[in-house]
Amino acid sequence: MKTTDLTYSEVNSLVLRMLEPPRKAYFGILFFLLSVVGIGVTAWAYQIFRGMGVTGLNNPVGWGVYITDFVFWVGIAHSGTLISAILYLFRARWRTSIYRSAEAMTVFAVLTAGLFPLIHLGRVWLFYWLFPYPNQRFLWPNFRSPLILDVLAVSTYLTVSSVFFFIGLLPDIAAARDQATGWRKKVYAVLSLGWKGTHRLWHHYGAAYLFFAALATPLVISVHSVVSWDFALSIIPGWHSTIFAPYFVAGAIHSGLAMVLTILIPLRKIFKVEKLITLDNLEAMAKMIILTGLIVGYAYATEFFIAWYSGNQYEYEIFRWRATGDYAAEYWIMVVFNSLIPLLFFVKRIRRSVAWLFALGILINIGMWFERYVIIVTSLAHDFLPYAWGHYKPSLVEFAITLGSFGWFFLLFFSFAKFLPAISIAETKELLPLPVKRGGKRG
Amino acid sequence: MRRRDFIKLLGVASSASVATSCGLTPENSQKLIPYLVPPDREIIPGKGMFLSTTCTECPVHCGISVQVRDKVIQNRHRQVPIKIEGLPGHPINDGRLCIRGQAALHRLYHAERFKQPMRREGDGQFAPISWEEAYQVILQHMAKVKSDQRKIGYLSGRTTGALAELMDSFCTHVGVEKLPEYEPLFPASVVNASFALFGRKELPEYRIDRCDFLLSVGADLLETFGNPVQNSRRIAAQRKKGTFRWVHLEPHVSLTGLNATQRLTPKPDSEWAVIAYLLQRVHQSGRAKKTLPGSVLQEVPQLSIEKVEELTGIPKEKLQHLEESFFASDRPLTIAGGVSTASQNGAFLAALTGLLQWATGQVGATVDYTTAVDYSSVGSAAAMESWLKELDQGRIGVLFISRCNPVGTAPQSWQLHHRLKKADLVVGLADLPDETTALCDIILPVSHSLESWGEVSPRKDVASVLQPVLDPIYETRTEGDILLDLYRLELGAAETVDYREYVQKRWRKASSSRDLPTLMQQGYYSVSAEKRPVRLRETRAANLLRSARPQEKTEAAIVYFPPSLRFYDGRSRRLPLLQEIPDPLSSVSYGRWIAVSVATAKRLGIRDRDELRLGIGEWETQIAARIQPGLPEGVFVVYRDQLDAYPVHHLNPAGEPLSFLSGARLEKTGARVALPILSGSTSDHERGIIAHFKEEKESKHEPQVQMYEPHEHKVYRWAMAIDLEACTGCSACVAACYQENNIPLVGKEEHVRGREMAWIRIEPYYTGEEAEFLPMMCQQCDNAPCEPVCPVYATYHNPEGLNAQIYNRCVGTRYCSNNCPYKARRFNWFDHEWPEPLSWGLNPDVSLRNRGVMEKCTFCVHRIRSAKDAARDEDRLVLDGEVVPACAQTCPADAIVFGNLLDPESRVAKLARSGRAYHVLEELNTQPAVTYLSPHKKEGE
Amino acid sequence: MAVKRWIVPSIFFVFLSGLALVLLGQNLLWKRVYRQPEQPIAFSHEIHVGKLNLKCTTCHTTVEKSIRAGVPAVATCMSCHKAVAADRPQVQKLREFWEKKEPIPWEKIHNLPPHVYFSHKRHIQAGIDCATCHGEVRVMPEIRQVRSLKMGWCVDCHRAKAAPLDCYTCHK
Amino acid sequence: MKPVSLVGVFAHFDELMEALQKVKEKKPERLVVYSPVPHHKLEEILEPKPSPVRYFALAGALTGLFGGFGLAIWSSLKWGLITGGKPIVSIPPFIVVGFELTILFGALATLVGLILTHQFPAYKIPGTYDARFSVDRFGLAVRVSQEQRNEFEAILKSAGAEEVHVR
Repeated sequence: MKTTDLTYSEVNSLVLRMLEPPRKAYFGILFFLLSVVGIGVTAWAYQIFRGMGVTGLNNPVGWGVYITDFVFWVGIAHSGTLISAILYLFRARWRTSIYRSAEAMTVFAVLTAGLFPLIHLGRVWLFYWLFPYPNQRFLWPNFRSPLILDVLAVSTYLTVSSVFFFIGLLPDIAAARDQATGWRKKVYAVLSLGWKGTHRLWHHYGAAYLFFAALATPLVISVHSVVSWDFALSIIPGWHSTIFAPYFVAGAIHSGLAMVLTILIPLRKIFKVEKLITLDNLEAMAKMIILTGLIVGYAYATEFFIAWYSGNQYEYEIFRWRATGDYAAEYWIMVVFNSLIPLLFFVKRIRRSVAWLFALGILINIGMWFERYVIIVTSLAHDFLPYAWGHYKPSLVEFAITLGSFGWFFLLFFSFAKFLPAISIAETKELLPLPVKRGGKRG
Repeated sequence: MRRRDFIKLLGVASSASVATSCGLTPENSQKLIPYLVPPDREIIPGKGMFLSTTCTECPVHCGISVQVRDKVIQNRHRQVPIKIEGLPGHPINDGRLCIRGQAALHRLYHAERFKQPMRREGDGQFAPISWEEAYQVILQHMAKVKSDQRKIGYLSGRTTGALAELMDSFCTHVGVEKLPEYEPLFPASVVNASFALFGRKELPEYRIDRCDFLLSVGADLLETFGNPVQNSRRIAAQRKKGTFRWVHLEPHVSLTGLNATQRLTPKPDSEWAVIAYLLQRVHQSGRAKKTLPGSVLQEVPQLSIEKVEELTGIPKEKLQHLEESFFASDRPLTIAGGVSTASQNGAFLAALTGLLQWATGQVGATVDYTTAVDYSSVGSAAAMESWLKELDQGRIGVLFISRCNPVGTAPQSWQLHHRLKKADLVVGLADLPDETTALCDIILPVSHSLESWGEVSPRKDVASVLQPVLDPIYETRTEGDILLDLYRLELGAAETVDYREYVQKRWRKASSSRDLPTLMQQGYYSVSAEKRPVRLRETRAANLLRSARPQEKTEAAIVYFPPSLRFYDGRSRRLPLLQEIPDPLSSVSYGRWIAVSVATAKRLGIRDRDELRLGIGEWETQIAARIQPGLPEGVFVVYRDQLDAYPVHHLNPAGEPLSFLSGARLEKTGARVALPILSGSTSDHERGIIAHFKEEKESKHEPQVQMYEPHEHKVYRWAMAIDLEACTGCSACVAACYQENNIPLVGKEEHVRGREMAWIRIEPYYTGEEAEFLPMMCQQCDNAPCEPVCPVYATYHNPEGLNAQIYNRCVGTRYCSNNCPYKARRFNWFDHEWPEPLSWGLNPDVSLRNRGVMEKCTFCVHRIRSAKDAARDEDRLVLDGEVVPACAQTCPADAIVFGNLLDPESRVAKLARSGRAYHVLEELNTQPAVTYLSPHKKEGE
Repeated sequence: MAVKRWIVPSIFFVFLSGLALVLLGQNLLWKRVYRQPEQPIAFSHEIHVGKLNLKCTTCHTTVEKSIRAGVPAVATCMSCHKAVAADRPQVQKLREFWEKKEPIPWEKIHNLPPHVYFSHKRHIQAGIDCATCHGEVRVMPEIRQVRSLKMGWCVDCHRAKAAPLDCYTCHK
Repeated sequence: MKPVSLVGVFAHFDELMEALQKVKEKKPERLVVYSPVPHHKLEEILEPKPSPVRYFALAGALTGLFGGFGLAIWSSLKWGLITGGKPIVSIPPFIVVGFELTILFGALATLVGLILTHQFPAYKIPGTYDARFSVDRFGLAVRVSQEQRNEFEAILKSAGAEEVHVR
C-alpha cells in the first residue's frame, strides 16, 4: 500500500509508536555501542599522553587514517542536507519520509567528523588556537590556511544543520508531547518550545524553514569543496587539482546516500514503518546513487587522463604508482566499489530488492572510505624527492579510534531514533489529501 | 600512574602548562643559582667560551676548538662542552672536522662509561673498587710475577708525544715490557715498503695539493686512510682549479671511489698489475725522472697491456687512457693502501707503488717524508706473534691493555679469547666497555681527552696540545696519571707530581719563547723533524719484491671487510650519534648489512632487507642484504666494525691481515630484517635533482614568472650555496647539525618507521656505477609551500629571508611537512629523553622541542642572531663569512658557503650567479635560498 | 511609612558588599599573576638600592655585556658583609652559606619561558630603564614581579618603540 | 462583563474554512486557527503580508559577509606575516571566510527572528488548545463578549464543527 492511503491519525500513531519505551534488546545494543566508543576514547587518551608516534604516521606520510575518517564522515553528512534542503527546494515528494533521519545523520556525522581534526593534532590541548578569538598575544589564525577555512566551514555546517534539524522537529515534538505522559511529556513540552500549530506560527515557521533551506543549500556545496581544498590547495602531485571540489562533493553525496540506505533499511524494518519509508523512496535513492557513481567514475578517469595529458612527470608517476604500486589493492577496491558496483542499480530487480540495496550500500561506503585513504596516503608516500619516498601502515591505535567513531555515530543515531520522531509527521500529512467533507474521503 | 604522566594529564586538562613549555634546559631552572666565587676563566653567562685541544677519536689527532658553556647542573655552576669544532690554523685539519670528531661528545657523555675502577669477582661480574685497592691488586701481582721470573706486558694503541715518552721511562724503570703498539688499521704493507725502499718506518704525507694527477689504489682517502679531513679538503681545492684528474682503482665500492673523477674496478687483488705496467712504461718511454737500478727493475714483472687486461679485467682502452693521462701530467701522485694493500699481493703492490713514486720523482715532492707519520713503534700482526706465543706459554703474568680492542678487531689467529686467560692479571685501561674489557680482570677507567691534559704528535713535525675543558665527570684518571701513580707506588719518588705538570714541563722546554696561554690557545707547536734526504735502498727493495711475488690466482665470491666512515676500525661503534646517522653509500643507519651487487641480487632474487646466511669456511653469520649500485658482480662488502670478531686468519708477506675472505656461501633464509634504510630510492628518476654541469649551459637563472608581487628583503637575505662537485658525502655536516641543534636521537625502531630527525641529510643518487651526494636541508624558500598551509602562523617568511618555525606556536597539523617538496621538516612523534650527563651537552641557544611539534633546519638562526648582536655593538652590518652555520663550519671540502645574498660581493652571491648554479625542483618555483652548484659528470667505468 | 526606613540601610548594605567583592576579586587577581615565593635570605633591594644607592651594575655585573643580568656570587656579597652588618640575622644566614660553601638557592622571580631569547644587554643599550620591566626595586623590601612579562606585554612595548616585531627576534 | 473564548473543533478543512469566512466578517476580538498541517489558504485569509523573518535573515547574512572579510583582512594586517610569497591581504581565501560567516550569521539571525516574531518559547498552553489539533483535528478559537457568544456558537455549529467548547 502507498503512503497516501494513510489517514492523519494513522501517521501519528505509526510514527509515535517508534517512541514507545524501548525493550531489553535496545539497551543491549546501547551498551555495546557505548563500549565501542569506550575503546576509541581509551585509544585517544593513550595517543595524547604518549604522542602521535603511536600511530603509523611518519615522514613523509603525515596524514593517514584520521584525515581519511574526517573526509569520510563529512561526506556522509552531505546527503542529509542534500535530501532535506536541496530536495525541499525542488519539492521532491519522495524525500518527505526520509529527510528527518537523513538530517539526523547529517548532524551526527558532522559531530563525528569534527572530532578528527582534533584527534590528528600533535598538540590537541591547543586546539582553540585554530579559532579566531581575542587573546593577550594579539595572535590570530592564518586565514589563508585551508585548515582554517575547513574549521570555519565545518563548524558553520554543524551549527546550521543542527538548527535546521531542530526547527524541522518542532511540530512533531509538539505532537509527541500531546501523546506522551509523565516525564517524557515534560521533556517534549520543553523541547517543543510550546508549539501549538496556530496559523501565525505556521506562517513564520514556513518562511524561516524556507530560508534555512536556501542557506543550507550553498553551504553544503561549499563545505565539501573546502574540505577538498585541504588537498587541492597543496602542491602535492595527486592533490593539486582543480577537479577536486566537484569530485569531492559528488563523492560525498555518493557515500552519503549509501549510508542513508545502510541506516534506513534496518530502521524501517525494526520500527515497521515500511508504509512510510516505501520501496519507491529507496529506489529513488538508488537512482541518485547511479548518477553520483557515474560522476565519481568520471572523475577517476579524468585524473588519469590529465596526469598523462599534462606531461607532468610527478603527476604521471603518482597515478601510475597508485594503480600498480604498494597501494594497488586499496586503489582497485576504490574503483570497483565506487564506480562499477553502483551500475548494478541499472537492473530494476536489484534496485527494488531491499537486500541488494543494503549490501551494495555498505560496499559503496567501504569503497568511499578507501577512496579518501588512497588519495591521502599514496600522494604523500610518493611525491617529489625520491629519497624521501616512504610507506605508511596504520597502527592499532588508529584502527581503534576509527572503530570508536563508528560506535559514536551509531550511538547518537540509535538514541535519536528512540527519542525523537524519526519521520516527519507534519510533512507526511502534507503529502496526504486534506480531509474535506464534500467530495473528499473521511479523515 | 607515574608522576610525570600525571603532569602530562594536567597538561592536557589545562593547556597553559604544556603550551608554554618547549622543553626545559638547565639554564631555565626555577632557581637562580649564584656562583660561590666567580670562575677564574672569564666566561660571560649566555656566551660560549672556546678552548683549544686535540681530538682523540682516531690517531689522526685533529686540533679542535671546544665550545664551553656555563650551566647550572644539580644546583651548581658547571662549565661543560656543548660543541666541538675544528681548530682554525691547526696543521692537521685547519678548522675542519670529520663525522667522528663531531660525535666525540657522545663518548664524553656516554651512559656506559666506566665510572670508577672495577674488579672481576669470582662470579665473573665486575664490582667497583677504589683506585687504591686497584693499584694494590696490580702491584701485588706485578711483584709475584717478577719474583717467578715472568714478564709484565704493556699493550697499547698507537702512542705518541708526552705519553709515549712517559710510557717508555715507566716501562724501563718499573720493569715492564712494552709490547709493539696495536693499531687495527696499521697500513703495514705500505710502511713496510717505505722502510724497505727508503729506510723509513713511516707513512709519508701525500701532498694531493701539489699533484696534478692523482692515482689512488684502494686507499680510502675520504674515510680512514691517512688524514681524511685534509685529503678531502685538498681534493676539493684541486678540483676547483679544473685541470685536476683523479683515477681511483678499487675492487669493491667505497665513498672514495664514488667521488673520483674516474673509478676503475680491477679484479680483487690484481691492482699490482696496473702499477707494474705503469712502472715499466715509465722506463720504456724514458719518462722516468729517476731511473731504477736494473737489479730492482728486473724484479718488476714484464706485462703486456693485454696481460694486464686479462689479470685485472679492466678494458684495454681504459688502461691506455689511464697511461696517457698519467704521463700527460708532470706531477702524478700514486697512493696505494686500504683494502688493496691489506691483501695477499698488497705488499708487492705497496712496493711497486713506492718505486713508481720514486721513478716519477714524486718522493720528496708530492710524497713528503719530512712531515710523515711515524709508525716505528707500531707492530704489524706478524710482529705480535712472539709475545702472543709467550702469553700462550703463560710467560706473561700481568698484561696491561690500553686504548685498544684487540679481541674485537685482531685476526682470529691471535686466539685472544683463551690466551688472555693464561695471564694471572689482565688490566684494561679503557673508557667504554668492549670485547676486550669483557675479558679483563681489572678495569682502570681512563678520562676522556676532553677531561685530560696531554700532548700527542699527529705528525713527526707537529705536537698537538690536550687540555681539559671540564672537570672529570666520574672518578677517572688519565693514562699518564695512572702510570705516574704506579711509578710512585713501585719506586717511591717520581720526578713529577701529576701528568699535568709533566706535560707542561715539556711545553715550557719546547715553546721556549712562547708562554703557555698562547700555546694552549694555538693548540699545537711545531717540532723540528730531521730533514735527511730520502734514498732508494736497492738491495732491500729487490729483496722485498722477490719475497713478495704476486700470486695470479683470481679469488671468487669475495667478501671485503673495509673500515667504515662512521666507526673507523670499530672504536666509534658505540657512539649513539654515529649509529643514528646513515652510512652515505647505503643510507642504512642502525644494524648490520652486507652490500650485494645489483647483478648478484638479480641473479639470486635478493631484495633489500632479505636476511642472508653468509658462510665462509667454518665462519657463519646471519646478515641483512642491501643492494649496492656500483659494486662489481661477485664482490660483497661488510664493514669490519659490524663484526664482533675479525674472522680473518691469514697475513700477507708484510704481516698485514687480509681485508677479505673468498669463497663466500650466500643463501636467503627467507626471513626479512627490519633494516632501517632511510632512502626511498637510490635513483633520482630523471627528475634533474642532480643536474650535471654542461659546458654550453648558461646560468639556469632566467627569472620565472611570478604570480604575485615579489616581497623584498631590506638588509639581509640569508642564503646558502652547496658545491656538489666538492661535496663527498662524508656526513660531517650531519653530525655537526645534530650536536649544534639539540636534535634528538630516536633509535632504530623509529628509523624503521621512517621517522629520523636529521635536519640535514646526505641523499645519494646513483646513475649506473656513479653516484652524486646531495646534502638536503630546509631550502628556506622565498615562496615556501609550507607557510600558507599552517593554520596558526607557526611558520612564515621572515624579513631576512628565513623560513621561520616558531616551535611553541605549532599545534602539530603536519600539513607543512606534507606540503614540503623537499621533505625537510621533522615532526616530534614522542617526547625525547635527555638523561644526564647527555643533557649537559645541549645547546642553550636552541630550544628543545617536545612532542607534537614540527621542527627543521633554521640556518642556525642563533648564530645569525649572535653575529647581528656583535655587529650591532660595533654599529655595523654583519660581514661576509661572519655567520657560519654548523654544517658549513665543519665541512672538510668547504662545499657549503653561507652569507647574505643582498650583498653582491658576498661569496654566496657570486656562487648563486655562477653558471653552475641551480635549484632542486626549480620548476616548482619555490625560490629556494639554497643554491646547488652542479657537479661535472663522472667519467665512469 | 514602613518601607522608607529600610531604603537607606539596604542600599548601604548593597554598596558595602559590592565593595568587598571587588577588593576580594582584585586580591585574587593579584595573587594569580605575580608569584612572590619565600627567599632563602630576605635580601632587601630597598636597603641596597634605595638607602645605600648602589648601582644595579654593582651586583648584576653582566647586565650590560650579556643576555643575562647575572646574580652576584656569594663571594661578592661577602666582600662587604664580612664587615658590614655582620651581626644581622639575615647576614648570618649568608655567612652560613659561605662557610658551607653552598650557593644560595634564590627563588627566580622574573621567569621567561625556555623558548624565549631575551637579551638584557640589548635592552640596556637601547636605553630601557631597569624599572620598565622590574619596577621600582628601590622601594621593594622583598623583590616581586610587577609586570606580566607575557608576550602581549612585550609586543606592546616593541610596537610603541618601533622595535623589531619579527618572531625570531625573541623566539629561539 | 468578561469576554469568553469559544473553540470549534473541525474534522474537515473545508468546514473550517467556511466557518473561518463567516467568523472573520463578525470581527471577533481575537481569532486563532489551530492546524496539524500548514496551508496556504489559511495564510491568505489570516496573514496576507509576508513574514518579517526575512529581514532578520538578510541583516544576519550581511553582518557575516562584512564581518568575515573584515576579520580576515584586519587580522592579517595586524602582523603582516608573509606566507608562501603571497600578498598579506590575499582575497581568494578570504572569500571562503566571508562566505561561511555569511551563512552562519544568516542562519542564526533567522532563528532569532523566528523566536522574536512569535513569542517563542511560549510554554503556556491556552485553554482553547486541544491535543487532537496536533493529530487530525482543526481548531477555530475566537474571543467574544458574552452577548455575541450564542451567535458565534451557532456559526461554528452550522459550519460543521463537531464540538464547540466554551473556555
